[in-house]
Amino acid sequence: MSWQDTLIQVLIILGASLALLVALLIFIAFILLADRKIWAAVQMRRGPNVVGPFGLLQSFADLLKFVLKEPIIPAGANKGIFILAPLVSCVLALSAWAAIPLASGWVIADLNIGILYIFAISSLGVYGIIMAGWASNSKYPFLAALRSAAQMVSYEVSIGFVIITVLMCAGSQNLSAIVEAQNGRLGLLNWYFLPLLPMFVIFLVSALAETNRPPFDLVEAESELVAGFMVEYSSTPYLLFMLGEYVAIMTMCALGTILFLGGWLSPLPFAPFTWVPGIVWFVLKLCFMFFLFAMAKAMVPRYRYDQLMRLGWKIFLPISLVAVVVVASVLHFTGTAPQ
Amino acid sequence: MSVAAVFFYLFAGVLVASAFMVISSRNPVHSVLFLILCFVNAAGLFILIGVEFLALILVVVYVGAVAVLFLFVVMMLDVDFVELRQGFLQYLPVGALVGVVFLVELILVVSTWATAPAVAQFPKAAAVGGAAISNTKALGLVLYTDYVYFFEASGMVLLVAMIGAIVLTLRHKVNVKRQNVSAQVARTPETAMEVVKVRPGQGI
Amino acid sequence: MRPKVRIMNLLLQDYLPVVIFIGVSVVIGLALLISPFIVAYSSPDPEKLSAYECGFNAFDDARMTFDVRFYLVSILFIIFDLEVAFLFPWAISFGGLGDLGFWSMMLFLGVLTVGFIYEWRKGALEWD
Amino acid sequence: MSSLPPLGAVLPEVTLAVSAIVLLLVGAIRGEAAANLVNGLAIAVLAAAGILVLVAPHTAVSAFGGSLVIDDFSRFMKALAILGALVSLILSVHWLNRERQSKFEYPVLILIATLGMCMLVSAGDLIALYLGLELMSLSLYVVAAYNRDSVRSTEAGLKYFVLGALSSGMLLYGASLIYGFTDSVNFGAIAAAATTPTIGLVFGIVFLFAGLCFKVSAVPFHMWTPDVYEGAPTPVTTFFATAPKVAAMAVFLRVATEAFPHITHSWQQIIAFVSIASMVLGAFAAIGQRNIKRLLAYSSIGHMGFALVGLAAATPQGIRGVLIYMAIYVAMTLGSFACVLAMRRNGNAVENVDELAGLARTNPMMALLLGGLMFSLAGIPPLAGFLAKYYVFLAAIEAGLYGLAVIGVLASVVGAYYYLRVVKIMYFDEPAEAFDPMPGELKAVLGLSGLFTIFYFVYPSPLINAAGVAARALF
Repeated sequence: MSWQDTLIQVLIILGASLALLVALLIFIAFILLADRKIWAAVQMRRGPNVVGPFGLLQSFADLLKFVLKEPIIPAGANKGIFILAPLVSCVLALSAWAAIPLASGWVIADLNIGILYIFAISSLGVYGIIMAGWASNSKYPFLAALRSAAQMVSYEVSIGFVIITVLMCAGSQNLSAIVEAQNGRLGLLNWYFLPLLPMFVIFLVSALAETNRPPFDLVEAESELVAGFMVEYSSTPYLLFMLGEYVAIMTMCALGTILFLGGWLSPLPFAPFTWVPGIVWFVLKLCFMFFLFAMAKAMVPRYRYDQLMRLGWKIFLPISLVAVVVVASVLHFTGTAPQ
Repeated sequence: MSVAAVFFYLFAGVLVASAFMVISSRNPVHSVLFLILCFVNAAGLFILIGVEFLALILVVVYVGAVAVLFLFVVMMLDVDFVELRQGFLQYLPVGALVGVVFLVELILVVSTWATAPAVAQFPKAAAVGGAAISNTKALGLVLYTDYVYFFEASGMVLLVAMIGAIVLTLRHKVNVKRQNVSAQVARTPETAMEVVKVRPGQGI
Repeated sequence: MRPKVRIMNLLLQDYLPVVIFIGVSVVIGLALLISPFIVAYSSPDPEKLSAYECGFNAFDDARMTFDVRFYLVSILFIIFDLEVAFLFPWAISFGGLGDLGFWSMMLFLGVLTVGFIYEWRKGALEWD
Repeated sequence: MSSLPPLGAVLPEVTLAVSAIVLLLVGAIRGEAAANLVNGLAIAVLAAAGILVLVAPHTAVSAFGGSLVIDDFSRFMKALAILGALVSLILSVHWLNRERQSKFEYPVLILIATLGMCMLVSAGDLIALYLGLELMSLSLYVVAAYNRDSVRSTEAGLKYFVLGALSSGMLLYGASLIYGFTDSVNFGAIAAAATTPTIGLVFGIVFLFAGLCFKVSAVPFHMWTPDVYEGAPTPVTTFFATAPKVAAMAVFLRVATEAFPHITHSWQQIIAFVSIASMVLGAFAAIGQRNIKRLLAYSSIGHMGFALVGLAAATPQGIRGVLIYMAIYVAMTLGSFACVLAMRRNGNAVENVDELAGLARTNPMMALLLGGLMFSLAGIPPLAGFLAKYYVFLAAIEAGLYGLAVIGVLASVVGAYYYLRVVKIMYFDEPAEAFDPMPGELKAVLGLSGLFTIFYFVYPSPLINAAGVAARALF
């Protein structure tokens, strides 16, 4: 391969990455709005409705506002880490998307072990919060960092076991292969959410805890910790945290879509539906997953910390561990394990 | 220079530099952060020699779990690190000696590299099964059958780690009210309530 | 040497995009991070720069020692994380492992389940 | 794909592993009240495992693709290690109950450590060696810091852990160098590839041996020994002084003779140096010690030096000498620690050597046996300790290592001073208050060990023959 070829290849990847990131960020702008609108609708309010038609441009106005705010770095903070924390948080969340296939072949890097890559990236998400909590040198962020580290770490184990059950059914760690393994004549009945329904539920709830979403948002529980680890942040550093949080939520939605809802596959495997491009199905499923997240936020009261830990360690961990054994036994003794 | 070589020198250079920063930075939190950088670059080197599974496991386990614990410890322990460093200089000669020994050794090892014929055959071990099969799968095919002894032994090591962690750290607080969820759920109106007829002027 | 070089290139082709993607996201993040320092209005003030408290100055350093339980949770997490790490290669290859591969993992999980029961009974999983 | 390995040959290991897990479960379900039950069961299990080792057929078996080797050598050393673990567990029951430190985790950890020792003794490649070593060490780190309310015990655990982790790192570094230069982890394959001592290989050996020296507490890596012996609860120290030493010494012998038989001269000098340094330091540093546990720590450093003299000879006679030495060392150490455990006054443990003053009058039997043990540790003929030294020095002289033998004899003369000082304190000093009465199991262990060391010379051949058979399995 000559260097010109390499250069062209690099430029193509660069373009694709930029396109994906911009698309993702714009999508998240609307997802943010949707979050607020759903929340408002459940409480019989209108939600943002001033900027643009139906408030559609609200998120862009917010972006502008954040950029024009004064960035404050507290005097007692460790400046380097204080600034680094939001960047780490946001970049880590974004980088998971390099391995997520949006449709057949639509992926920046089709890794052999894509699922492990995403698992690894999501296990790093805790760093942004710990760094912010410590660097702020203030009580509330510090407590929030502690809480969040223990919380994220606790639920990661269950997510790991849930992923294992899917891998056993699919026999591959490649995300595209996992989607293809759910392809069959029965359409949506072939997807893993049906045989692995308890795992899907555990995944959903753990994903809420892993991304610090309500009802597990103890990290920023405003009645106890003001705003948690973000108390001392303002302007775009704060924005980057918010962005990172929502990107992580979308990553979890995408992961759920790929693992349990057949990724880009059409739910009904016959003619008019299979003409629809895969990306459309993927985005629709993503929106469905996020709708579940948003409804959980709107409807479920916040957990207490000991309840949260109990749920993670004493309920989800044993259930998912048993599920690994059950799924393995079924596959092994019926001889249906993928070779 | 190929792309792989560029990345090799990038990862190796950053790895060595951050390893140096781990021991030389004044703030222990910075040390741990540089240690994390070390791990990540080591993972990069793993990818360059073709063992992507180990690379990502390094990230998951060391960066995602072990380093979190390190960070916990150094961030949250209320230790005056400046004071701790006072004793640093008196160990410097010993440390320097060990360092020199390692350096000499590395030079010797590198200089005799070519004289060890076995080393040239090394890649056969790195690529079990060739490119047709992913190396996670290649690992899985031998780890649980041919190397079952080591596998179960590591299970025992993990069990000891669990016991050790609990024996050494777990303390039971007294005077803490704990929630007994099953007892709460099992409550029925019959067990929880008592209907008492109160006559006027008498109380209960 | 042939197979090694091929694998290396294959892997590089897989991972080069990841590196580039991360690079692009760093650029976007940095752009966002730096922009307010350039464009935003700024008037520093000692009150703004002090740590958030309920109307008084902080009594002491915010970093304090805390319950050993947090350490315990993260140690237990490391152990279970390793368990998951051991499960990954098994999960994708166990179709070809036969009975020995299946039962060796069941034994491994059994040993760790005993450890889990031990933790549970000792009350290490309770939070108070 | 390999089928299921032969489980019959590894029955002792399987017994230990399964019963450790079951006992943990019993303890977890029955709670703290189960401590004594679990203790008793663990003692029974160790006895059963020891019997299983002894009655196993005398054939060499290699399981799991050569990772686990069962031969006469491993049988001998396993029996010895299990004996050490068994007796130290018996000795600990009373002490732990008195100090209110009885927990069911303790016997479980001892069982798992013993399992690690068995794996270590039987290790046929570097990976099995490392895993066995870690399984053993990890359990030992925990039991060293077992009394977590005592600053000394936690400090001992921490020191042992930090230095132990460092030594494991060195061992791994050495092992990876050896793997890099020989392209194999199996001892037999390493021996086939390591025909000439390339410099990288020699460095690998140095680092591997450094890690092993730490575990046997031989001199440049002995620093942890006195502190850990002193800080750890005394029953734990008893355990530390016996079983792990045997296991580490066993793997030391096996690696040296099975993996590097063609390049003997390049590691012989290392062993000779370590051996001389340990003997000399053990002899001189013990002189100033007042704490009996520290004294015994330096004593054990010196004894490891003497044992390594046999390895330095690198002949079957030398290895036989080491095996005899280790067997007698274990017997003497268990007896001495039974005395240390019996040093309780008004319910409190005392550890100063001067507390033994006038023991001859307050407890003449204990004084007599302890005196015998001290004479034996010093190597006074015709006691067992003398014969142990005799066989290793003989092997060294036969191998032409005259200097080593001479230094060894000189070091044992110096060492005799502090052992005899203990005897002098017991017999010629003003009597202190009597100790609390000695529990029965301590009496039994002290009696057996004392009688063994004093009357061993009457009928030495069974041990010597067994050691000879075991040593030949390595060549």
